[in-house]
Amino acid sequence: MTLSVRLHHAFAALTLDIAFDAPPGVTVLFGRSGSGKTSVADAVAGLLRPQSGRIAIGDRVLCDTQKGIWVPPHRRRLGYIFQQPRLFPHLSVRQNLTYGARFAPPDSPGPTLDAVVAMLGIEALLPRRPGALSGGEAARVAIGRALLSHPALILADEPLASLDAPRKAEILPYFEQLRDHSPVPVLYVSHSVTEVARLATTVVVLENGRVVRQGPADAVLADPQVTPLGAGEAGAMISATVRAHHDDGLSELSVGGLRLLVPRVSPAPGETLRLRIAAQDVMLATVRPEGVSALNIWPAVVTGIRLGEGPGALVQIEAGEARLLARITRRSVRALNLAEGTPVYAVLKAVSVARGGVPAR
Amino acid sequence: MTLSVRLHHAFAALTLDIAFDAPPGVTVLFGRSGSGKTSVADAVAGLLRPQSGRIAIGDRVLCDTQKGIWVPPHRRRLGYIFQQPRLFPHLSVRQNLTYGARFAPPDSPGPTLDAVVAMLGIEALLPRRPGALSGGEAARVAIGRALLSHPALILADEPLASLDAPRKAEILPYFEQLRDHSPVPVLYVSHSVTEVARLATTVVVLENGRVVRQGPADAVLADPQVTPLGAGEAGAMISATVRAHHDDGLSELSVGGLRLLVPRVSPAPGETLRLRIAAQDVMLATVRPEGVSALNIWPAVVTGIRLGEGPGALVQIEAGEARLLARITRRSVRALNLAEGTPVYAVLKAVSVARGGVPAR
Amino acid sequence: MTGWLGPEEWAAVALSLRVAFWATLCTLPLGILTAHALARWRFPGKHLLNGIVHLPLILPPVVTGYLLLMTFGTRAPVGAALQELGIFLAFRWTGAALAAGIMAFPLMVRAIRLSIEAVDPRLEQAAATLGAPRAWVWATITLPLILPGILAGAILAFAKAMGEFGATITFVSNIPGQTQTLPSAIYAFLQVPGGESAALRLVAVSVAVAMAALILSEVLARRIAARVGGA
Amino acid sequence: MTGWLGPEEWAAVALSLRVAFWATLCTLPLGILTAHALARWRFPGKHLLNGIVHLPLILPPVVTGYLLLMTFGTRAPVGAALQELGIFLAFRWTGAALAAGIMAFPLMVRAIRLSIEAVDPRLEQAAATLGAPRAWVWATITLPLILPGILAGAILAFAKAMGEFGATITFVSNIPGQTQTLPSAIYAFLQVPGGESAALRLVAVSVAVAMAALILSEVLARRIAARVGGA
Amino acid sequence: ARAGDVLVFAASSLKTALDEAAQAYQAKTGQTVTLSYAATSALARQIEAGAPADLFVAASTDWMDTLAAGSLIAPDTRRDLLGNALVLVAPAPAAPLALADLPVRLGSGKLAMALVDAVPAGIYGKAALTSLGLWDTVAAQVAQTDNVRAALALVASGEAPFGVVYRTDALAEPRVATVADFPAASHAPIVYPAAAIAGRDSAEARALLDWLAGPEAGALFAAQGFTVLAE
Ligand SMILES: Nc1ncnc2c1ncn2[C@@H]1O[C@H](COP(=O)(O)OP(=O)(O)OP(=O)(O)O)[C@@H](O)[C@H]1O
Ligand SMILES: Nc1ncnc2c1ncn2[C@@H]1O[C@H](COP(=O)(O)OP(=O)(O)OP(=O)(O)O)[C@@H](O)[C@H]1O
Ligand SMILES: [Mg+2]
Ligand SMILES: [Mg+2]
Repeated sequence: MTLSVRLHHAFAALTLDIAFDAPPGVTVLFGRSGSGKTSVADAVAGLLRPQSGRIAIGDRVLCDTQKGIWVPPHRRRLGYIFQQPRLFPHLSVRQNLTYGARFAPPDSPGPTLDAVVAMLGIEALLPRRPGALSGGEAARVAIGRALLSHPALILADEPLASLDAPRKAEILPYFEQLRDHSPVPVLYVSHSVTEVARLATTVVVLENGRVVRQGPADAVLADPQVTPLGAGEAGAMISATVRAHHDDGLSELSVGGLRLLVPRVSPAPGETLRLRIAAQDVMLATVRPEGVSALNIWPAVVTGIRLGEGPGALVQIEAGEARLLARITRRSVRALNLAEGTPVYAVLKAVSVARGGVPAR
Repeated sequence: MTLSVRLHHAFAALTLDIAFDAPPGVTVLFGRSGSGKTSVADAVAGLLRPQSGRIAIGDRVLCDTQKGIWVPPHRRRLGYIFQQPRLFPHLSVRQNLTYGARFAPPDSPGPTLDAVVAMLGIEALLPRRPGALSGGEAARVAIGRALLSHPALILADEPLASLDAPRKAEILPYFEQLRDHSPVPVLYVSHSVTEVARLATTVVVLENGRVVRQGPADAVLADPQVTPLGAGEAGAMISATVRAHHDDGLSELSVGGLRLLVPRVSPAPGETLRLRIAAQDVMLATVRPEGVSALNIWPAVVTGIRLGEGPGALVQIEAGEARLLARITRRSVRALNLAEGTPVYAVLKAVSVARGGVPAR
Repeated sequence: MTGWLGPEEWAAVALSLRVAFWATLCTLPLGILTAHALARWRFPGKHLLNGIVHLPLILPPVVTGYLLLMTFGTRAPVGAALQELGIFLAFRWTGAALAAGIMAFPLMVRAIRLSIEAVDPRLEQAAATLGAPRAWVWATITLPLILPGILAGAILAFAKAMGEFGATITFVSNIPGQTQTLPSAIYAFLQVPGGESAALRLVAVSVAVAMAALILSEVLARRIAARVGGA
Repeated sequence: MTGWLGPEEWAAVALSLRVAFWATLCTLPLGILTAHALARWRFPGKHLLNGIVHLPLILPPVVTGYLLLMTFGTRAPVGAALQELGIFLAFRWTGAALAAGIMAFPLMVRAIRLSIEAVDPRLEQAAATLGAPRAWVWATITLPLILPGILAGAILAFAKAMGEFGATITFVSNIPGQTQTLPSAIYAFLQVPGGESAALRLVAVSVAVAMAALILSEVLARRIAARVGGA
Repeated sequence: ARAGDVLVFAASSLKTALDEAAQAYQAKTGQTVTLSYAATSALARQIEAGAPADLFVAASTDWMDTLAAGSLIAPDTRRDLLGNALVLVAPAPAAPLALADLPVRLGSGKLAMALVDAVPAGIYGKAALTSLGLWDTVAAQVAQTDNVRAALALVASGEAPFGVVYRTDALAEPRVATVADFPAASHAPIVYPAAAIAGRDSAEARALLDWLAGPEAGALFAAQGFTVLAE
């Protein structure tokens, strides 16, 4: 089911003018602080009534100002993880978590209380009231509360921002699994490129209340034009098929015929998955390196070079069918005499591949 | 001035038992959600009255339960950036920002309103009330409000958690400058290793209300024992001296005699700085690689190998006087026949060195 | 008179308690509804409603008593209709409760309204996104959060009902054992020279009862606050 | 009588306004202080203070008036002492204001107390960490945030003061032009057969004044709410 | 009151009569007369507390006796000014009735009276019914009000089928009819004593008191249904 959002709404200081479609999977709303991400989520949730617009999930219209359709929030069947936790102060953590359960249709698919509590590590908090929870504890309870209402659409507004890295690493796979194995669309607001790269099926980039770029995650993230968002963020998304799982904890993937070794991934042999290869993690060599710790060395050819303002350069290469980005110095471009068409070797450390790695550094 | 904290306080679910000293500079409180970071900051601010303990800045005692000394919060002269913004809803953003100014001693050093507003990019928000600010906007105003009270001690509880990467990149240098050029000690709570690596003079690691590790940032972060905190987080801190700034945007540093090229850093030639080299960004080779884009290839020797549970291994090496960590696969350890004493080459991409890069990925 | 208080006086104490209790209890739902309407809804005539709610405060109690008599008397249309339904007010303790309830109404409404205005609507929104229909949100989120205000409103109303005199005596008069509340009895004693000491005994009883109710409400309020405040 | 209201009646209107205004204004600081103490402080005798505050609600107004007369009468010790200081209360409009203020006090305190209890102490903490001493925090953070409650308390007190009758007439009597407030005048008319229409006119004036005050307070409250609510 | 003005404290049931008399006196002499009406008990207590009244006209003798015992009135000025009679009223129109039939005619209805132990009209009424041998049969059905005017209103509104009120009240209320007169001997004489306050018995006050006891005022009072007692 596709979530389709068209809306226009003028605040005093910002005018929202939004149009995007979120296909099944995880659609990440990406953009700077104040660009309108939360407002879009509010409109989808029915907490902001746009001056004009239309919002629909599949053919279920939630809001159509022209036809005068307005579905109130409680009939939208969504799980909204708010930017601030908004826990109910008078209910215990357990009661907060189960608040939405009674409204979920009895046959609606979704996780159990035990599963969510275990994933979020909040067993010990269940009998407590939210008043004295730590920031991260409250954030986790808020995630659980939204998931346990078994929603037909999940809105997650920076759900992991206040969590530590190990905790993030425990929760992110849940969203991946939602994306891969559940029909529930997820609208996910995030500032973290790692999260975007790991989760996004679709990326919608907002700027000043407008959509400036939207599309499949690979396309948006592989585009060097996205660099303005932050130099460290360039990278490419590639699709890979699992070949085998080796005993030493590595998985062997095939990327358009090329072999890629990465730390163990969950899909079974034969299944495909998406990987993000950060431009910073790709090294180029004109001579095939020998005796190096990097396990993946691919023959490739340079297809484009983009020199930035600073000391860096972004080199686009093609290895087999995969297109990768490599961030190296201008000095190396000169030293290695790189130009369009130069044959090179792309060197990738197995531990650097983002998927299965740890999201935040 | 050194902040010295000794405190004992039992909550229903957690007992704090804390002792650490924060020398001038930035002391980062690091630890998982619910480990007691905010509670420690509250105690230093005077918002939590510990059951027993002593807190002092230099020889100014803020709290000493034995001697019955208790300085109320408003006489502690601190700037507390709370985990949740806590802006005053009835005051404009400008009034929020200037609220503490009148209580600062007239000669107290600190930034001007204009400087803070420019750094935080909140010019347009000044006349507004906080009610309808976005999450990141409110967080920025809260930072400004604390800084503008010209405090003698700054407490920052995850100040950048809800900000986008470019915004973080704009604000982080301000804290670096505080650390390097101001006598004001900063107690900084963060989950982000990038922030910790860039900012920390001292790191205090909390677990379940106890200090499990504390010391200079290089020592704590270079220690492989810190890995439990998250596989992606291993790395080493090294000290480097600036040799020269090259025209192509690279700076040449010297690390114990070895040459290191990195994207331009701000210190002038002759000055020293601290860098973090993530274990993931270090590649090892037994043969000196030729024709590679990596600019930094150091001869080194393996001084330790730690095999983890998974496919990875953490290799400690010494290059000149510098001790680095490299995260590679067990398979490579075997393939390259690495053992203690093996001479290797450490390959570092210039663009991978964290400092000067973009903090969050 | 036997013992400290005579039987008639005990009857007055018991009646006052009954009147105050029922006056508070029965007006509470309407008080909550009115407070909610004034705090949250927008409708034409809101100012009028607000004015009417405050009327018993503004009017001398005697006037309120007369108005009650003219509305709920046996010959008055509303009163007659109620009698058809088996609800008898005139010269009954029920009428005293009605008078006390009406006199206490503005106090109750204000207290509850203030608490409703203090509830963070974002919590109610959160509940709505979880699928809770409005009435359910109200019952499980709003209501528990305004309990301190409801309690404050109820205790104010109870205290007022214990002390109400002018409207009550005008409406249901003073029939010992049936409509003679404590304040009526106290008033009667004060009308005759030398009645002060007898009045004082009743005042003491009145104060003791109200004090007990107040302390009870404070203890309850503290519990509620602790529940909401966390820990 | 000239025109719609006679001069004596106009005097009663003017006096009632003056009494209600000053009663509200002068009790406001004490009301705020008391509310703050009850909401925030812990001290022995808190229950007692709470009880005393509610006393005027519990006691029949005649009793309150009687106690006032016993305390502040020209021959009573306190009243005599105050007279030495040039403060005359008995049988003056100032006494009417005192009576009205005391009767309205519990309503005012409750409203303000509820708002104080609704203030998020974390905001006050934030102000303290910025260096603001307690009194400054109170004046710049707490006070603005409880303004709606203060307004509610003040308007309740004003309305109550406009309608107060029993304690006033008992304490300062019913002297036209000096202590005859609207409710006293209404009462006097209602004591004689045929006085209803005159009473009704005064009731209308009373209601009109109170309504105007109510609407004004609602408008003000909405402004304050908009200021605090954001945008 | 300005020097030379005369301030009269008078029982509220005298309002109509005294207002007219005062107006006439003022028109004739130019002397300003101010009248403060309240319950006799309240006024008496105020005089005890030092009220600035010059003359006191009470509705019963007991409070005047109390003041006299306290030397608060100028003894030589005390006189019984007016008399009144007690009647049985029913909602108009109604046929006359023998008092002995009252219990039967009353049925299960209420007999409206002022407080029978506290307010003069009630005290007289109870005495009269007792001496007629009727009290014990009707006692349980007596609805007492805080003043005789409220009792009259209960009858006028049809709430109570019968009421015991003063003749003056019955005459002025068109909605009630007098159905029986109580024999003057059945109760203590109904008198309205008047006196000047000790120490305030100025020439002006004495002049007014004399005039009130004179034939001119007497005519006005008689027109209202009072018995003029003074010579
Ligand atoms: N007043 C309190 N009463 C009871 N427990 C408390 C109180 N304050 C904090 N705690 C508990 O103490 C623990 C530490 O809380 P604290 O807020 O210091 O954590 P934190 O390290 O800041 O976590 P986070 O990173 O999630 O913000 C938490 O489990 C919290 O629930
Ligand atoms: N109700 C409102 N009235 C006026 N302005 C508003 C309102 N709600 C949001 N805004 C403004 O619209 C802009 C977008 O707000 P929004 O909360 O959607 O930002 P965001 O993208 O979620 O930012 P962040 O990453 O900081 O949370 C902000 O500048 C905000 O101040
Ligand atoms: Mg947001
Ligand atoms: Mg915290």
